[in-house]
Amino acid sequence: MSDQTSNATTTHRAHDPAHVRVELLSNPIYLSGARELVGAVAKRLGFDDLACSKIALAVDEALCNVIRHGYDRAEDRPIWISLWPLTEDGGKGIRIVIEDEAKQVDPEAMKGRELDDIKPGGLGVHIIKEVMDTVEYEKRETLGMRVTMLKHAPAQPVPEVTRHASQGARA
Amino acid sequence: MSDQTSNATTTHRAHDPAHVRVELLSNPIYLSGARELVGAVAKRLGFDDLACSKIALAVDEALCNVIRHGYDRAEDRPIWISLWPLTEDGGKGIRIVIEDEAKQVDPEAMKGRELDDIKPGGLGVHIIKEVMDTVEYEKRETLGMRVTMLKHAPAQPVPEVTRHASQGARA
Amino acid sequence: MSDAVINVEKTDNPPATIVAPQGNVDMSTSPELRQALRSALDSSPARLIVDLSDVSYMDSSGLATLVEAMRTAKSSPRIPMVLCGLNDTVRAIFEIARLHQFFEIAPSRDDAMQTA
Amino acid sequence: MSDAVINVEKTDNPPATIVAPQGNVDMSTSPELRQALRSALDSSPARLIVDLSDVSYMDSSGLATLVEAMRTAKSSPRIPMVLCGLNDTVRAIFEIARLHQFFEIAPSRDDAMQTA
Ligand SMILES: Nc1ncnc2c1ncn2[C@@H]1O[C@H](COP(=O)(O)OP(=O)(O)O)[C@@H](O)[C@H]1O
Ligand SMILES: Nc1ncnc2c1ncn2[C@@H]1O[C@H](COP(=O)(O)OP(=O)(O)O)[C@@H](O)[C@H]1O
Repeated sequence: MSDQTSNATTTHRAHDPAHVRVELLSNPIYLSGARELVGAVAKRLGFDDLACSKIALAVDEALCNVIRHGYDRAEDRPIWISLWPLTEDGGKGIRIVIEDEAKQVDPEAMKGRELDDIKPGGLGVHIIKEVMDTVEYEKRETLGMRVTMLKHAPAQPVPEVTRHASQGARA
Repeated sequence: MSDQTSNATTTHRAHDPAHVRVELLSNPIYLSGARELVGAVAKRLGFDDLACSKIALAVDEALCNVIRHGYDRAEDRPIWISLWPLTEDGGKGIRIVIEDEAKQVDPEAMKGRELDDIKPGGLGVHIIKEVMDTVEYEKRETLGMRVTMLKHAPAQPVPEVTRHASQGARA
Repeated sequence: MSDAVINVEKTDNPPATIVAPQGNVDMSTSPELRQALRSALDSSPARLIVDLSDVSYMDSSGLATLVEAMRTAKSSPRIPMVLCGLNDTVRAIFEIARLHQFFEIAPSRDDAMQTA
Repeated sequence: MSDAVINVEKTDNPPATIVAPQGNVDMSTSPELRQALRSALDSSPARLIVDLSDVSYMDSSGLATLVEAMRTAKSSPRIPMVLCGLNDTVRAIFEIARLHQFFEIAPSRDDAMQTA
Protein backbone atom coordinates (compact mmCIF):
# COMPACT_ATOMS: atom_id res chain seq x y z
CA MET A 1 0.00 0.00 0.00
CA SER A 2 2.73 2.44 0.84
CA ASP A 3 5.02 1.58 -2.03
CA GLN A 4 2.75 2.22 -5.01
CA THR A 5 4.51 5.31 -6.21
CA SER A 6 3.93 4.75 -9.91
CA ASN A 7 0.50 5.64 -11.28
CA ALA A 8 -0.32 8.56 -9.03
CA THR A 9 -0.65 10.99 -11.92
CA THR A 10 -1.70 8.75 -14.76
CA THR A 11 -5.42 9.37 -14.30
CA HIS A 12 -4.87 13.10 -13.82
CA ARG A 13 -5.32 15.24 -16.88
CA ALA A 14 -2.86 18.01 -16.22
CA HIS A 15 -5.14 20.80 -17.38
CA ASP A 16 -8.25 20.15 -15.32
CA PRO A 17 -8.13 23.09 -12.96
CA ALA A 18 -8.07 22.12 -9.29
CA HIS A 19 -11.39 22.45 -7.47
CA VAL A 20 -9.56 24.09 -4.60
CA ARG A 21 -6.08 25.55 -4.84
CA VAL A 22 -4.27 27.23 -1.96
CA GLU A 23 -1.13 29.28 -2.13
CA LEU A 24 0.36 29.81 1.29
CA LEU A 25 3.58 31.10 2.79
CA SER A 26 6.01 28.56 4.23
CA ASN A 27 5.25 29.77 7.75
CA PRO A 28 4.30 27.04 10.24
CA ILE A 29 1.51 29.23 11.63
CA TYR A 30 -0.49 28.45 8.48
CA LEU A 31 -0.21 24.66 8.84
CA SER A 32 -3.36 24.41 10.92
CA GLY A 33 -5.38 26.31 8.30
CA ALA A 34 -4.14 24.00 5.54
CA ARG A 35 -4.99 20.92 7.63
CA GLU A 36 -8.49 22.13 8.46
CA LEU A 37 -9.20 22.97 4.83
CA VAL A 38 -8.02 19.59 3.57
CA GLY A 39 -9.85 17.70 6.32
CA ALA A 40 -13.14 19.50 5.62
CA VAL A 41 -12.88 18.97 1.86
CA ALA A 42 -12.07 15.27 2.39
CA LYS A 43 -15.18 15.02 4.57
CA ARG A 44 -17.36 16.30 1.75
CA LEU A 45 -15.65 13.93 -0.67
CA GLY A 46 -16.75 10.87 1.26
CA PHE A 47 -14.24 10.16 4.06
CA ASP A 48 -15.15 9.59 7.70
CA ASP A 49 -13.74 11.76 10.50
CA LEU A 50 -10.74 9.56 11.34
CA ALA A 51 -9.80 9.21 7.66
CA CYS A 52 -10.08 12.99 7.25
CA SER A 53 -7.73 13.65 10.12
CA LYS A 54 -5.22 11.15 8.72
CA ILE A 55 -5.37 12.80 5.30
CA ALA A 56 -4.85 16.18 6.98
CA LEU A 57 -1.88 14.64 8.82
CA ALA A 58 -0.32 13.46 5.54
CA VAL A 59 -0.66 16.96 4.08
CA ASP A 60 0.79 18.50 7.24
CA GLU A 61 3.81 16.17 7.07
CA ALA A 62 4.38 17.00 3.40
CA LEU A 63 4.15 20.73 4.13
CA CYS A 64 6.53 20.43 7.10
CA ASN A 65 9.04 18.66 4.85
CA VAL A 66 8.84 21.44 2.27
CA ILE A 67 9.35 24.06 4.98
CA ARG A 68 12.16 22.15 6.72
CA HIS A 69 14.06 20.44 3.92
CA GLY A 70 13.00 22.44 0.85
CA TYR A 71 13.10 25.97 2.22
CA ASP A 72 15.42 25.47 5.22
CA ARG A 73 12.70 26.98 7.43
CA ALA A 74 12.43 30.25 5.51
CA GLU A 75 8.93 31.51 6.33
CA ASP A 76 8.19 33.65 3.29
CA ARG A 77 8.33 31.19 0.38
CA PRO A 78 5.31 29.91 -1.57
CA ILE A 79 3.72 26.47 -1.28
CA TRP A 80 0.74 25.36 -3.38
CA ILE A 81 -1.84 22.76 -2.39
CA SER A 82 -4.31 21.64 -5.06
CA LEU A 83 -7.32 19.41 -4.47
CA TRP A 84 -9.50 17.46 -6.87
CA PRO A 85 -12.30 15.00 -6.20
CA LEU A 86 -11.49 11.55 -7.57
CA THR A 87 -14.40 10.21 -9.57
CA GLU A 88 -12.85 7.52 -11.74
CA ASP A 89 -14.70 4.20 -11.93
CA GLY A 90 -17.66 5.64 -10.06
CA GLY A 91 -15.68 5.59 -6.80
CA LYS A 92 -14.97 8.58 -4.59
CA GLY A 93 -11.73 9.94 -3.26
CA ILE A 94 -9.32 12.85 -3.27
CA ARG A 95 -6.25 13.84 -5.26
CA ILE A 96 -3.85 16.19 -3.51
CA VAL A 97 -0.87 17.89 -5.15
CA ILE A 98 1.68 19.89 -3.17
CA GLU A 99 4.22 22.01 -5.03
CA ASP A 100 7.09 24.27 -4.05
CA GLU A 101 9.84 26.41 -5.56
CA ALA A 102 12.53 24.91 -3.35
CA LYS A 103 15.67 23.10 -4.40
CA GLN A 104 15.14 19.99 -6.49
CA VAL A 105 16.14 16.67 -5.00
CA ASP A 106 16.15 13.14 -6.36
CA PRO A 107 12.65 11.73 -5.72
CA GLU A 108 14.41 8.55 -4.59
CA ALA A 109 15.86 10.54 -1.69
CA MET A 110 12.39 10.99 -0.17
CA LYS A 111 12.66 8.07 2.19
CA GLY A 112 11.77 7.68 5.81
CA ARG A 113 13.97 5.76 8.25
CA GLU A 114 13.39 2.15 9.22
CA LEU A 115 10.66 2.11 11.82
CA ASP A 116 12.39 -0.23 14.28
CA ASP A 117 15.24 2.26 14.54
CA ILE A 118 13.44 4.44 17.06
CA LYS A 119 14.72 7.99 17.27
CA PRO A 120 13.26 11.47 16.98
CA GLY A 121 12.45 12.40 13.36
CA GLY A 122 12.43 10.48 10.11
CA LEU A 123 8.71 9.72 10.29
CA GLY A 124 7.12 12.18 7.85
CA VAL A 125 7.52 10.31 4.56
CA HIS A 126 6.58 7.06 6.25
CA ILE A 127 3.36 8.60 7.59
CA ILE A 128 2.47 10.08 4.20
CA LYS A 129 2.94 6.73 2.43
CA GLU A 130 1.07 4.84 5.12
CA VAL A 131 -1.95 7.16 5.03
CA MET A 132 -2.30 7.72 1.28
CA ASP A 133 -2.93 5.04 -1.38
CA THR A 134 -0.32 6.37 -3.81
CA VAL A 135 2.43 8.96 -3.33
CA GLU A 136 4.60 10.22 -6.14
CA TYR A 137 7.43 12.73 -5.80
CA GLU A 138 8.80 14.42 -8.91
CA LYS A 139 10.81 17.44 -9.98
CA ARG A 140 8.65 20.24 -11.39
CA GLU A 141 9.36 21.38 -14.92
CA THR A 142 11.14 24.59 -13.96
CA LEU A 143 12.05 24.65 -10.31
CA GLY A 144 10.89 22.99 -7.13
CA MET A 145 9.27 19.68 -6.27
CA ARG A 146 5.79 18.23 -6.64
CA VAL A 147 4.20 15.45 -4.63
CA THR A 148 0.96 13.88 -5.87
CA MET A 149 -1.06 11.82 -3.42
CA LEU A 150 -4.27 9.87 -3.99
CA LYS A 151 -6.66 8.38 -1.50
CA HIS A 152 -9.76 6.43 -2.44
CA ALA A 153 -12.80 6.59 -0.17
CA PRO A 154 -14.30 3.30 0.95
CA ALA A 155 -17.52 2.59 -0.98
CA GLN A 156 -20.56 3.96 0.81
CA PRO A 157 -22.71 1.14 2.19
CA VAL A 158 -26.01 2.83 1.31
CA PRO A 159 -26.58 5.26 -1.58
CA GLU A 160 -27.59 8.85 -0.78
CA VAL A 161 -31.32 8.81 -1.57
CA THR A 162 -31.96 5.48 0.11
CA ARG A 163 -30.15 6.66 3.19
CA HIS A 164 -32.19 9.82 3.47
CA ALA A 165 -35.34 7.72 3.14
CA SER A 166 -34.13 5.30 5.78
CA GLN A 167 -33.51 8.25 8.12
CA GLY A 168 -37.11 9.16 7.58
CA ALA A 169 -38.09 5.57 8.29
CA ARG A 170 -36.51 5.83 11.73
CA ALA A 171 -39.17 8.41 12.54
CA MET B 1 -19.40 49.40 13.81
CA SER B 2 -21.24 47.84 10.92
CA ASP B 3 -21.38 50.93 8.78
CA GLN B 4 -17.69 51.78 8.43
CA THR B 5 -17.36 50.86 4.81
CA SER B 6 -14.79 53.49 3.93
CA ASN B 7 -11.19 52.85 4.90
CA ALA B 8 -11.10 49.09 4.53
CA THR B 9 -8.43 49.14 1.86
CA THR B 10 -6.53 52.27 2.73
CA THR B 11 -3.91 50.53 4.84
CA HIS B 12 -3.54 47.70 2.34
CA ARG B 13 -0.67 48.03 -0.10
CA ALA B 14 -2.11 46.28 -3.11
CA HIS B 15 1.08 44.44 -4.02
CA ASP B 16 1.86 42.70 -0.77
CA PRO B 17 1.13 39.10 -1.70
CA ALA B 18 -1.49 37.45 0.48
CA HIS B 19 -0.12 35.10 3.15
CA VAL B 20 -2.78 32.58 2.19
CA ARG B 21 -4.75 32.69 -1.04
CA VAL B 22 -7.39 30.15 -2.00
CA GLU B 23 -8.99 29.70 -5.38
CA LEU B 24 -12.07 27.52 -5.18
CA LEU B 25 -14.98 26.56 -7.38
CA SER B 26 -18.36 28.11 -6.63
CA ASN B 27 -19.68 24.77 -5.41
CA PRO B 28 -21.31 24.82 -1.95
CA ILE B 29 -19.55 21.58 -1.02
CA TYR B 30 -16.34 23.61 -0.64
CA LEU B 31 -17.82 26.15 1.78
CA SER B 32 -16.92 24.08 4.83
CA GLY B 33 -13.28 23.87 3.73
CA ALA B 34 -13.10 27.63 3.27
CA ARG B 35 -14.66 28.23 6.69
CA GLU B 36 -12.30 25.84 8.46
CA LEU B 37 -9.26 27.40 6.79
CA VAL B 38 -10.29 30.94 7.69
CA GLY B 39 -11.21 29.97 11.25
CA ALA B 40 -7.89 28.23 11.84
CA VAL B 41 -5.86 31.11 10.39
CA ALA B 42 -7.83 33.61 12.51
CA LYS B 43 -7.01 31.50 15.57
CA ARG B 44 -3.29 31.79 14.87
CA LEU B 45 -3.69 35.53 14.28
CA GLY B 46 -4.96 36.13 17.80
CA PHE B 47 -8.73 35.54 17.90
CA ASP B 48 -10.53 33.33 20.42
CA ASP B 49 -12.69 30.38 19.34
CA LEU B 50 -16.01 32.24 19.25
CA ALA B 51 -14.50 35.13 17.29
CA CYS B 52 -12.96 32.65 14.84
CA SER B 53 -16.28 30.99 14.17
CA LYS B 54 -17.92 34.38 13.62
CA ILE B 55 -15.20 35.39 11.15
CA ALA B 56 -15.68 32.04 9.37
CA LEU B 57 -19.42 32.78 9.30
CA ALA B 58 -18.85 36.18 7.68
CA VAL B 59 -16.68 34.56 4.99
CA ASP B 60 -19.29 31.83 4.46
CA GLU B 61 -22.02 34.44 3.99
CA ALA B 62 -19.92 36.40 1.50
CA LEU B 63 -19.15 33.20 -0.45
CA CYS B 64 -22.83 32.17 -0.47
CA ASN B 65 -23.74 35.60 -1.86
CA VAL B 66 -21.19 35.25 -4.65
CA ILE B 67 -22.54 31.78 -5.49
CA ARG B 68 -26.20 32.80 -5.25
CA HIS B 69 -26.29 36.36 -6.56
CA GLY B 70 -23.06 36.61 -8.54
CA TYR B 71 -22.98 33.26 -10.28
CA ASP B 72 -26.70 32.32 -10.10
CA ARG B 73 -25.69 29.07 -8.40
CA ALA B 74 -23.36 27.89 -11.18
CA GLU B 75 -20.97 25.49 -9.44
CA ASP B 76 -17.91 25.73 -11.69
CA ARG B 77 -16.88 29.38 -11.47
CA PRO B 78 -13.83 30.70 -9.60
CA ILE B 79 -13.83 32.51 -6.25
CA TRP B 80 -10.67 33.82 -4.55
CA ILE B 81 -10.15 34.29 -0.84
CA SER B 82 -6.99 36.11 0.28
CA LEU B 83 -5.81 36.45 3.87
CA TRP B 84 -3.28 38.79 5.46
CA PRO B 85 -2.34 39.29 9.09
CA LEU B 86 -3.04 42.85 10.21
CA THR B 87 -0.06 44.25 12.03
CA GLU B 88 -0.60 48.00 11.83
CA ASP B 89 -0.04 49.96 15.05
CA GLY B 90 1.33 46.91 16.81
CA GLY B 91 -2.16 45.39 17.00
CA LYS B 92 -3.23 42.05 15.60
CA GLY B 93 -6.02 41.14 13.27
CA ILE B 94 -6.96 39.77 9.88
CA ARG B 95 -7.67 41.22 6.44
CA ILE B 96 -9.84 39.10 4.18
CA VAL B 97 -10.49 39.81 0.50
CA ILE B 98 -13.02 37.81 -1.53
CA GLU B 99 -13.10 38.23 -5.30
CA ASP B 100 -15.17 36.81 -8.14
CA GLU B 101 -15.63 37.05 -11.91
CA ALA B 102 -19.37 37.44 -11.67
CA LYS B 103 -21.51 40.31 -12.92
CA GLN B 104 -20.70 43.71 -11.48
CA VAL B 105 -23.29 45.37 -9.30
CA ASP B 106 -23.43 48.76 -7.62
CA PRO B 107 -21.67 48.37 -4.25
CA GLU B 108 -24.56 50.39 -2.79
CA ALA B 109 -26.88 47.50 -3.72
CA MET B 110 -25.19 45.23 -1.19
CA LYS B 111 -27.68 45.84 1.58
CA GLY B 112 -29.42 43.49 3.94
CA ARG B 113 -33.09 43.91 4.89
CA GLU B 114 -34.29 45.67 8.01
CA LEU B 115 -33.93 43.23 10.87
CA ASP B 116 -37.40 43.78 12.37
CA ASP B 117 -38.92 42.64 9.09
CA ILE B 118 -38.58 38.96 9.89
CA LYS B 119 -38.64 36.69 6.86
CA PRO B 120 -36.41 34.00 5.41
CA GLY B 121 -33.32 35.47 3.75
CA GLY B 122 -31.82 38.93 3.62
CA LEU B 123 -29.42 38.32 6.51
CA GLY B 124 -26.05 37.70 4.84
CA VAL B 125 -24.80 41.27 4.36
CA HIS B 126 -26.08 42.20 7.80
CA ILE B 127 -24.15 39.34 9.40
CA ILE B 128 -20.97 40.23 7.53
CA LYS B 129 -21.15 43.89 8.64
CA GLU B 130 -22.01 42.95 12.20
CA VAL B 131 -19.10 40.51 12.55
CA MET B 132 -16.34 42.45 10.78
CA ASP B 133 -14.97 45.88 11.76
CA THR B 134 -14.99 47.25 8.21
CA VAL B 135 -16.54 45.89 5.03
CA GLU B 136 -16.02 47.42 1.61
CA TYR B 137 -17.58 46.23 -1.65
CA GLU B 138 -16.14 47.43 -4.95
CA LYS B 139 -16.07 46.55 -8.63
CA ARG B 140 -12.83 44.88 -9.70
CA GLU B 141 -10.79 46.56 -12.41
CA THR B 142 -11.78 44.16 -15.19
CA LEU B 143 -14.72 41.99 -14.21
CA GLY B 144 -16.35 40.80 -11.04
CA MET B 145 -16.65 42.13 -7.51
CA ARG B 146 -14.31 42.41 -4.53
CA VAL B 147 -15.19 42.64 -0.87
CA THR B 148 -12.49 43.63 1.62
CA MET B 149 -13.14 42.94 5.29
CA LEU B 150 -11.01 43.77 8.33
CA LYS B 151 -11.25 42.54 11.86
CA HIS B 152 -8.96 43.64 14.68
CA ALA B 153 -8.11 41.20 17.46
CA PRO B 154 -8.60 42.35 21.03
CA ALA B 155 -5.25 43.16 22.65
CA GLN B 156 -3.75 40.15 24.46
CA PRO B 157 -3.85 40.63 28.23
CA VAL B 158 -0.44 39.02 28.87
CA PRO B 159 2.52 38.97 26.48
CA GLU B 160 3.75 35.61 25.19
CA VAL B 161 6.93 35.10 27.19
CA THR B 162 5.45 36.18 30.48
CA ARG B 163 2.52 33.85 29.92
CA HIS B 164 4.75 30.89 29.27
CA ALA B 165 6.66 31.70 32.43
CA SER B 166 3.46 32.03 34.43
CA GLN B 167 2.36 28.61 33.16
CA GLY B 168 5.61 27.33 34.52
CA ALA B 169 4.97 29.11 37.79
CA ARG B 170 1.72 27.20 38.20
CA ALA B 171 3.78 24.03 38.47
CA MET C 1 -24.22 15.47 -3.28
CA SER C 2 -24.99 16.55 0.24
CA ASP C 3 -24.08 14.37 3.17
CA ALA C 4 -26.46 15.95 5.63
CA VAL C 5 -27.83 13.57 8.17
CA ILE C 6 -31.05 14.54 9.87
CA ASN C 7 -32.54 12.37 12.56
CA VAL C 8 -36.29 12.44 12.91
CA GLU C 9 -38.00 10.90 15.91
CA LYS C 10 -41.57 10.73 17.17
CA THR C 11 -42.44 10.43 20.83
CA ASP C 12 -45.83 9.64 22.38
CA ASN C 13 -45.50 11.02 25.87
CA PRO C 14 -45.65 13.93 25.41
CA PRO C 15 -46.59 13.65 21.74
CA ALA C 16 -43.95 15.41 19.65
CA THR C 17 -41.88 15.20 16.51
CA ILE C 18 -38.18 15.89 17.01
CA VAL C 19 -36.02 16.95 14.07
CA ALA C 20 -32.30 16.78 14.88
CA PRO C 21 -29.87 17.82 12.15
CA GLN C 22 -26.25 16.71 12.59
CA GLY C 23 -23.04 18.59 11.77
CA ASN C 24 -23.01 21.69 9.60
CA VAL C 25 -26.17 23.41 8.41
CA ASP C 26 -25.00 25.59 5.53
CA MET C 27 -25.99 26.36 1.94
CA SER C 28 -25.10 22.83 0.89
CA THR C 29 -27.00 21.00 3.63
CA SER C 30 -29.96 23.27 4.50
CA PRO C 31 -32.15 22.00 1.62
CA GLU C 32 -32.33 18.65 3.40
CA LEU C 33 -33.25 20.35 6.66
CA ARG C 34 -35.99 22.29 4.85
CA GLN C 35 -37.30 19.02 3.45
CA ALA C 36 -37.29 17.32 6.85
CA LEU C 37 -39.05 20.26 8.54
CA ARG C 38 -41.69 20.41 5.82
CA SER C 39 -42.51 16.71 6.14
CA ALA C 40 -42.62 17.03 9.90
CA LEU C 41 -45.02 20.00 9.75
CA ASP C 42 -47.15 18.36 7.06
CA SER C 43 -48.03 15.58 9.45
CA SER C 44 -49.37 18.18 11.95
CA PRO C 45 -47.54 16.98 15.07
CA ALA C 46 -48.76 18.04 18.53
CA ARG C 47 -45.44 19.87 18.83
CA LEU C 48 -42.27 20.21 16.80
CA ILE C 49 -38.88 20.25 18.49
CA VAL C 50 -35.80 21.18 16.52
CA ASP C 51 -32.88 19.78 18.49
CA LEU C 52 -29.67 21.53 17.44
CA SER C 53 -27.35 19.88 19.97
CA ASP C 54 -25.44 18.06 17.24
CA VAL C 55 -25.19 21.11 15.00
CA SER C 56 -21.68 22.49 15.20
CA TYR C 57 -22.23 25.30 12.71
CA MET C 58 -25.14 27.13 11.08
CA ASP C 59 -25.23 29.99 8.58
CA SER C 60 -28.00 32.26 7.33
CA SER C 61 -29.36 29.60 4.99
CA GLY C 62 -30.02 27.48 8.06
CA LEU C 63 -31.64 30.46 9.79
CA ALA C 64 -33.81 31.12 6.74
CA THR C 65 -34.93 27.50 6.80
CA LEU C 66 -35.91 27.76 10.46
CA VAL C 67 -37.69 31.10 9.92
CA GLU C 68 -39.70 29.54 7.12
CA ALA C 69 -40.66 26.56 9.29
CA MET C 70 -41.57 28.84 12.22
CA ARG C 71 -43.88 30.86 9.98
CA THR C 72 -45.63 27.70 8.84
CA ALA C 73 -45.85 26.52 12.43
CA LYS C 74 -47.35 29.86 13.55
CA SER C 75 -50.01 29.89 10.83
CA SER C 76 -53.25 28.07 11.59
CA PRO C 77 -53.56 25.34 12.64
CA ARG C 78 -50.77 26.51 14.97
CA ILE C 79 -48.11 23.93 15.83
CA PRO C 80 -45.92 24.74 18.85
CA MET C 81 -42.31 24.78 17.63
CA VAL C 82 -39.31 24.98 19.98
CA LEU C 83 -35.58 25.00 19.32
CA CYS C 84 -33.10 23.51 21.76
CA GLY C 85 -29.46 22.60 22.24
CA LEU C 86 -27.81 25.64 20.65
CA ASN C 87 -24.04 25.76 21.18
CA ASP C 88 -22.22 29.13 21.49
CA THR C 89 -21.44 29.37 17.77
CA VAL C 90 -25.01 28.63 16.76
CA ARG C 91 -26.45 30.91 19.42
CA ALA C 92 -24.20 33.73 18.15
CA ILE C 93 -25.77 33.72 14.70
CA PHE C 94 -29.29 33.89 16.19
CA GLU C 95 -28.19 36.89 18.22
CA ILE C 96 -26.45 38.64 15.32
CA ALA C 97 -29.62 38.23 13.28
CA ARG C 98 -31.74 39.32 16.32
CA LEU C 99 -33.77 36.15 15.89
CA HIS C 100 -33.28 34.76 19.37
CA GLN C 101 -36.56 36.43 20.35
CA PHE C 102 -38.53 35.38 17.29
CA PHE C 103 -37.98 31.73 18.19
CA GLU C 104 -38.85 29.86 21.33
CA ILE C 105 -35.51 28.50 22.53
CA ALA C 106 -35.08 25.96 25.34
CA PRO C 107 -31.76 24.79 26.80
CA SER C 108 -32.33 21.03 26.38
CA ARG C 109 -34.68 18.63 24.66
CA ASP C 110 -36.35 17.84 27.98
CA ASP C 111 -37.03 21.51 28.62
CA ALA C 112 -38.35 21.84 25.07
CA MET C 113 -40.76 18.97 25.69
CA GLN C 114 -42.14 20.82 28.68
CA THR C 115 -42.29 24.23 27.00
CA ALA C 116 -43.96 23.36 23.74
CA MET D 1 4.56 33.79 17.56
CA SER D 2 3.27 30.49 18.89
CA ASP D 3 0.16 30.34 20.99
CA ALA D 4 0.82 26.95 22.53
CA VAL D 5 -0.44 26.57 26.05
CA ILE D 6 1.10 23.86 28.19
CA ASN D 7 -0.13 23.22 31.68
CA VAL D 8 2.40 21.87 34.15
CA GLU D 9 1.33 20.52 37.51
CA LYS D 10 3.09 18.80 40.40
CA THR D 11 1.35 16.36 42.71
CA ASP D 12 2.61 14.96 46.00
CA ASN D 13 0.60 11.81 46.41
CA PRO D 14 1.80 10.00 44.41
CA PRO D 15 4.70 12.33 43.59
CA ALA D 16 4.58 13.20 39.91
CA THR D 17 4.98 15.98 37.40
CA ILE D 18 2.17 16.23 34.85
CA VAL D 19 2.75 18.01 31.56
CA ALA D 20 -0.50 18.66 29.69
CA PRO D 21 -0.26 20.40 26.31
CA GLN D 22 -3.48 21.92 24.94
CA GLY D 23 -4.79 22.04 21.38
CA ASN D 24 -2.58 21.29 18.38
CA VAL D 25 0.95 19.95 18.73
CA ASP D 26 2.51 20.60 15.33
CA MET D 27 5.68 22.08 13.88
CA SER D 28 4.71 25.52 15.15
CA THR D 29 3.89 24.49 18.73
CA SER D 30 6.10 21.48 19.49
CA PRO D 31 9.15 23.60 20.44
CA GLU D 32 7.23 24.77 23.50
CA LEU D 33 6.33 21.20 24.40
CA ARG D 34 9.99 20.21 24.07
CA GLN D 35 10.91 23.06 26.41
CA ALA D 36 8.29 22.06 28.97
CA LEU D 37 9.34 18.39 28.90
CA ARG D 38 13.00 19.29 29.28
CA SER D 39 12.36 21.47 32.32
CA ALA D 40 10.17 18.76 33.81
CA LEU D 41 12.85 16.08 33.32
CA ASP D 42 15.63 18.38 34.55
CA SER D 43 13.98 18.53 37.94
CA SER D 44 14.11 14.69 38.16
CA PRO D 45 10.50 14.03 39.16
CA ALA D 46 9.53 10.68 40.73
CA ARG D 47 7.44 10.15 37.60
CA LEU D 48 6.49 12.15 34.52
CA ILE D 49 2.99 11.98 33.11
CA VAL D 50 2.24 13.51 29.74
CA ASP D 51 -1.51 14.05 29.66
CA LEU D 52 -2.68 14.41 26.06
CA SER D 53 -6.43 14.61 26.78
CA ASP D 54 -6.62 18.19 25.58
CA VAL D 55 -4.54 17.57 22.48
CA SER D 56 -6.82 17.46 19.47
CA TYR D 57 -4.07 16.95 16.90
CA MET D 58 -0.43 15.89 16.83
CA ASP D 59 1.99 15.45 13.95
CA SER D 60 5.43 13.86 13.67
CA SER D 61 7.16 16.86 15.23
CA GLY D 62 5.12 16.19 18.36
CA LEU D 63 6.04 12.50 18.19
CA ALA D 64 9.71 13.38 17.79
CA THR D 65 9.47 15.59 20.87
CA LEU D 66 7.97 12.74 22.90
CA VAL D 67 10.53 10.23 21.61
CA GLU D 68 13.32 12.58 22.66
CA ALA D 69 11.81 13.00 26.14
CA MET D 70 11.29 9.23 26.49
CA ARG D 71 14.94 8.60 25.65
CA THR D 72 16.06 11.05 28.31
CA ALA D 73 13.60 9.48 30.77
CA LYS D 74 14.94 6.00 30.02
CA SER D 75 18.57 6.96 30.50
CA SER D 76 19.96 6.85 34.00
CA PRO D 77 18.73 7.98 36.44
CA ARG D 78 15.60 6.45 34.96
CA ILE D 79 12.39 8.47 35.33
CA PRO D 80 9.15 6.57 34.74
CA MET D 81 7.28 8.38 31.94
CA VAL D 82 3.70 7.55 30.95
CA LEU D 83 1.41 9.05 28.32
CA CYS D 84 -2.35 9.22 28.80
CA GLY D 85 -5.56 10.59 27.31
CA LEU D 86 -4.90 9.96 23.61
CA ASN D 87 -7.94 10.60 21.40
CA ASP D 88 -8.49 8.55 18.21
CA THR D 89 -6.65 10.99 15.97
CA VAL D 90 -3.65 11.17 18.24
CA ARG D 91 -3.62 7.41 18.82
CA ALA D 92 -3.67 6.89 15.03
CA ILE D 93 -0.37 8.68 14.54
CA PHE D 94 1.31 6.59 17.26
CA GLU D 95 0.09 3.47 15.51
CA ILE D 96 1.12 4.61 12.03
CA ALA D 97 4.60 5.30 13.41
CA ARG D 98 4.53 1.99 15.33
CA LEU D 99 5.39 3.93 18.48
CA HIS D 100 2.45 2.77 20.61
CA GLN D 101 4.72 0.03 21.97
CA PHE D 102 7.76 2.19 22.55
CA PHE D 103 5.76 4.34 24.97
CA GLU D 104 3.90 3.37 28.07
CA ILE D 105 0.34 4.52 27.40
CA ALA D 106 -2.44 4.61 30.00
CA PRO D 107 -6.10 5.43 29.31
CA SER D 108 -6.49 8.17 31.91
CA ARG D 109 -4.39 10.33 34.19
CA ASP D 110 -5.50 8.26 37.18
CA ASP D 111 -4.35 5.06 35.51
CA ALA D 112 -1.09 6.74 34.58
CA MET D 113 -0.51 7.67 38.22
CA GLN D 114 -0.85 4.03 39.17
CA THR D 115 1.25 2.66 36.32
CA ALA D 116 4.24 4.92 36.50
N1 LIG E 1 9.97 18.33 0.44
C1 LIG E 1 11.21 17.81 0.58
N2 LIG E 1 12.28 18.42 0.02
C2 LIG E 1 13.51 17.91 0.15
N3 LIG E 1 13.78 16.77 0.82
C3 LIG E 1 12.77 16.11 1.41
C4 LIG E 1 11.43 16.60 1.32
N4 LIG E 1 10.65 15.72 1.98
C5 LIG E 1 11.43 14.76 2.47
N5 LIG E 1 12.73 14.98 2.14
C6 LIG E 1 13.87 14.10 2.45
O1 LIG E 1 13.37 12.85 2.96
C7 LIG E 1 13.90 12.59 4.27
C8 LIG E 1 12.89 11.88 5.15
O2 LIG E 1 11.85 12.77 5.51
P1 LIG E 1 10.94 12.46 6.77
O3 LIG E 1 10.51 11.03 6.70
O4 LIG E 1 9.82 13.46 6.79
O5 LIG E 1 11.84 12.63 8.06
P2 LIG E 1 12.59 13.93 8.60
O6 LIG E 1 11.90 15.12 7.99
O7 LIG E 1 12.40 13.87 10.08
O8 LIG E 1 14.01 13.77 8.17
C9 LIG E 1 14.31 13.95 4.80
O9 LIG E 1 15.33 13.85 5.76
C10 LIG E 1 14.77 14.66 3.53
O10 LIG E 1 16.09 14.30 3.21
N1 LIG F 1 -21.77 38.93 -4.19
C1 LIG F 1 -22.91 39.57 -4.56
N2 LIG F 1 -23.16 39.80 -5.86
C2 LIG F 1 -24.29 40.43 -6.23
N3 LIG F 1 -25.23 40.88 -5.37
C3 LIG F 1 -25.04 40.68 -4.06
C4 LIG F 1 -23.86 40.01 -3.58
N4 LIG F 1 -23.95 39.98 -2.23
C5 LIG F 1 -25.10 40.58 -1.89
N5 LIG F 1 -25.77 41.02 -2.98
C6 LIG F 1 -27.05 41.76 -2.97
O1 LIG F 1 -27.34 42.17 -1.64
C7 LIG F 1 -28.62 41.65 -1.23
C8 LIG F 1 -28.61 41.30 0.25
O2 LIG F 1 -27.84 40.12 0.46
P1 LIG F 1 -28.04 39.28 1.78
O3 LIG F 1 -28.11 40.22 2.95
O4 LIG F 1 -26.98 38.25 1.84
O5 LIG F 1 -29.47 38.60 1.67
P2 LIG F 1 -29.98 37.52 0.59
O6 LIG F 1 -28.78 36.89 0.00
O7 LIG F 1 -30.79 36.57 1.41
O8 LIG F 1 -30.80 38.32 -0.38
C9 LIG F 1 -28.88 40.47 -2.14
O9 LIG F 1 -30.25 40.20 -2.28
C10 LIG F 1 -28.21 40.91 -3.43
O10 LIG F 1 -29.08 41.75 -4.17
